[in-house]
Amino acid sequence: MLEIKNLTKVISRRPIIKNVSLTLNDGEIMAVLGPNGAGKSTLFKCVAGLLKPTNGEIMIDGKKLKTGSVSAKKRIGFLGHDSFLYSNMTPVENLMFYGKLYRVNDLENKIERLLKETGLFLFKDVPVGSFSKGMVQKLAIARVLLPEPEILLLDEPHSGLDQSAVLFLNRYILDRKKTGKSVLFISHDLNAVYGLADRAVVLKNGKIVEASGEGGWENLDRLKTWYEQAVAG
Amino acid sequence: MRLCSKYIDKALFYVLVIFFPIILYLVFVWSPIEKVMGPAQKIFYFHVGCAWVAFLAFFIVGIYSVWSLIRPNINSFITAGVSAEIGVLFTSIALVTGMIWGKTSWNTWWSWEPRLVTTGILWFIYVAYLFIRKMDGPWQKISKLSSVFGIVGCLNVPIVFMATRWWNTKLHPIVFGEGKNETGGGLDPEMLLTLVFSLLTITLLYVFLMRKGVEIERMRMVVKNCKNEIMNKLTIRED
Amino acid sequence: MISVIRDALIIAGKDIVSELKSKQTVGMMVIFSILVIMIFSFAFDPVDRIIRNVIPGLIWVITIFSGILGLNRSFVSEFENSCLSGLRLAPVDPVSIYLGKAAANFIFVSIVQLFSVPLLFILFDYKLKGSFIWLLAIIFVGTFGFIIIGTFLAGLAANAKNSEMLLPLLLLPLLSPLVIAAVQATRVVIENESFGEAISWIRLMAGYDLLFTAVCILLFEYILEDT
Amino acid sequence: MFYLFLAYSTIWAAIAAYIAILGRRQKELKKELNELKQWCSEDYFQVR
Repeated sequence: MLEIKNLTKVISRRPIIKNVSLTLNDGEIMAVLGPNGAGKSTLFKCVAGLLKPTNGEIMIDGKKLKTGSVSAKKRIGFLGHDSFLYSNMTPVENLMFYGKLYRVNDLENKIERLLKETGLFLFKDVPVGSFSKGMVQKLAIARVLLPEPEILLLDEPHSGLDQSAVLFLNRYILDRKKTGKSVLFISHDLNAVYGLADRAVVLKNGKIVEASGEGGWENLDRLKTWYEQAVAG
Repeated sequence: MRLCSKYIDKALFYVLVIFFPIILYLVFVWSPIEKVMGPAQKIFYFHVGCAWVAFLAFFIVGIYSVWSLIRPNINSFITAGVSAEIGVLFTSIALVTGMIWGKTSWNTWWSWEPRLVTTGILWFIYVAYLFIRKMDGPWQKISKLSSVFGIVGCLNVPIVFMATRWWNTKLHPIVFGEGKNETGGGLDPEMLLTLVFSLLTITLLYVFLMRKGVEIERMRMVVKNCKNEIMNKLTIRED
Repeated sequence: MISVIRDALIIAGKDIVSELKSKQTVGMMVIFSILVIMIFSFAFDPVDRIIRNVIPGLIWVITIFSGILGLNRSFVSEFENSCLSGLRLAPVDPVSIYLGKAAANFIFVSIVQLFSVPLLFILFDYKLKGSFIWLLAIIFVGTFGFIIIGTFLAGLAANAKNSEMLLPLLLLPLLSPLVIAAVQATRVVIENESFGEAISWIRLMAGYDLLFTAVCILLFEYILEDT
Repeated sequence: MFYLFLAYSTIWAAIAAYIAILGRRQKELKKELNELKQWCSEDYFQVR
């Protein structure tokens, strides 16, 4: 269970996130929506531990998360805007490197499986630098999934992915939900949100302006009108 | 509190105004002329004072660096920066006067003498420190980076001194004595008094400049914050 | 503790593997060091005996100038695709990142020395009079100190936009005692058969190494930390 | 004697120059602050 309590982040006197509180239960998929510049990415970076919150707490299973604690980092997987991949190394080398750092067991088989599932197996010996944006994104997702973190933070995971990769990612996320692991993701694609998320919150100007109830939406149009109202209101 | 600090500033200013003629009188008229080196020896009083303040200022940079790593706050960030800036000033003065001193006593503008070399390295470390502070980014980040460098630099200074001294004695041993000043023998009581007085005056000058500098830098912060606030308001209007 | 070293080795291994593939950094460093030797022989007439006096210094000039090239790369390359953020997110102590980077840089600079120092002796027809083991020890201790402080400051400078210009500015003043000691010790060992005088210099270098290793390990996390 | 005067004139010049720089900085900042105050007081920014 991930709890964000009264999180505030100020960067050079400009409040990016203002007093945000969120609870993400085990086995829950939550979408974070909002216009550009609402502070979604900053919120994720704070939770992942890349940024130090100015105020407030982040708790995992009721325990306070300290920035930089090794055991907590292992439980969170973060997919950011940047791929975090070394462009002069091949996909296998990249994944091997991160896998070793995360102490993943049975590394080689896992890498092979992930590369096959993401459709990158053919390119396993090509340096990442020559990849297209979509391929890089696939590999970045593979990097996040490799250590099987308990909490996934995905910042616009669907951007640049082709249809099969979107399906793979969605299936993976839904599979994990069954095993009681949780996902928090940012998306602009309301279709994806409708298909995946149990709940959604709308972030605007650093504040949560609207949070949906549990159980999803009756149909896609409902979700769209709900989101538009939240942003406008 | 504000009023009080204003009075301190004023008092410091008047004390300095009174002290400077006195110190000039002491240096130029009252203190005896050294037999071997002649009147040029009088450079020594201010040279030592400036060098002492240069090292003091760097020591203070070090202390505030440690402090702002333990507890980041804007005041220690500002103080460390101002101290470094004044440090550059006094290090430069100490270097130039040291060179002039060298010209009179050893007839070379620069001698690879440990104190002079250490001061020179100190100058470079100071300048590098100021370059780090010129980097762009939020002040918290600059504060961390510059503090880290300040600590490493501070630790380096005594090692530089040690290394240059060993190096020097290896090259041409016992050219100058290990006495308190390079004139060899001890100091006359008048000379000592003048020296102590000039040390005091220059230290007070340092304190005065520090207070002024900190005040100005705080003002700069206020201006910056004000601008940020206006920018925030503008961006919110745009949404 | 063991895990810190393990992670450091993984990170160093990654750097070495990617260097083995491109061979760019080390290759350029080697070429650069040879060019420095060339330029020095133009600056001081190699036939003249004076050149022999500068050889101990030349070893360290080569090491430091070509080393700075490599140090610049070592952190700037991590900023591509924000890989450094990836490392910070991984369950790794910041100290391992530092030690890993330092280990990789040490190996790169040692490889450069492996080429350039013998070449220096060959080109100037210079013969080692002292003990070879002691020369190796001095080069090891000196290079170690250079890499320790150099990697640290490279990490610091990488935060700036003009890092490749900032790094030498930060590094050279801090290296000055190490350079003095290293050059003096090298001179003693090369020119004399006895190395008694070199010992105090080696001790100074060892002290410098220990002090700055401890300080840099303590302070490195502040460099990595974002605000 | 010449070197003595050289030394002291550099000292005074340096200190005076630094104080002048400080004074100029202060003046500039004061001016800027006044400008900002005028800006802030305009209701352009007050209206949300």
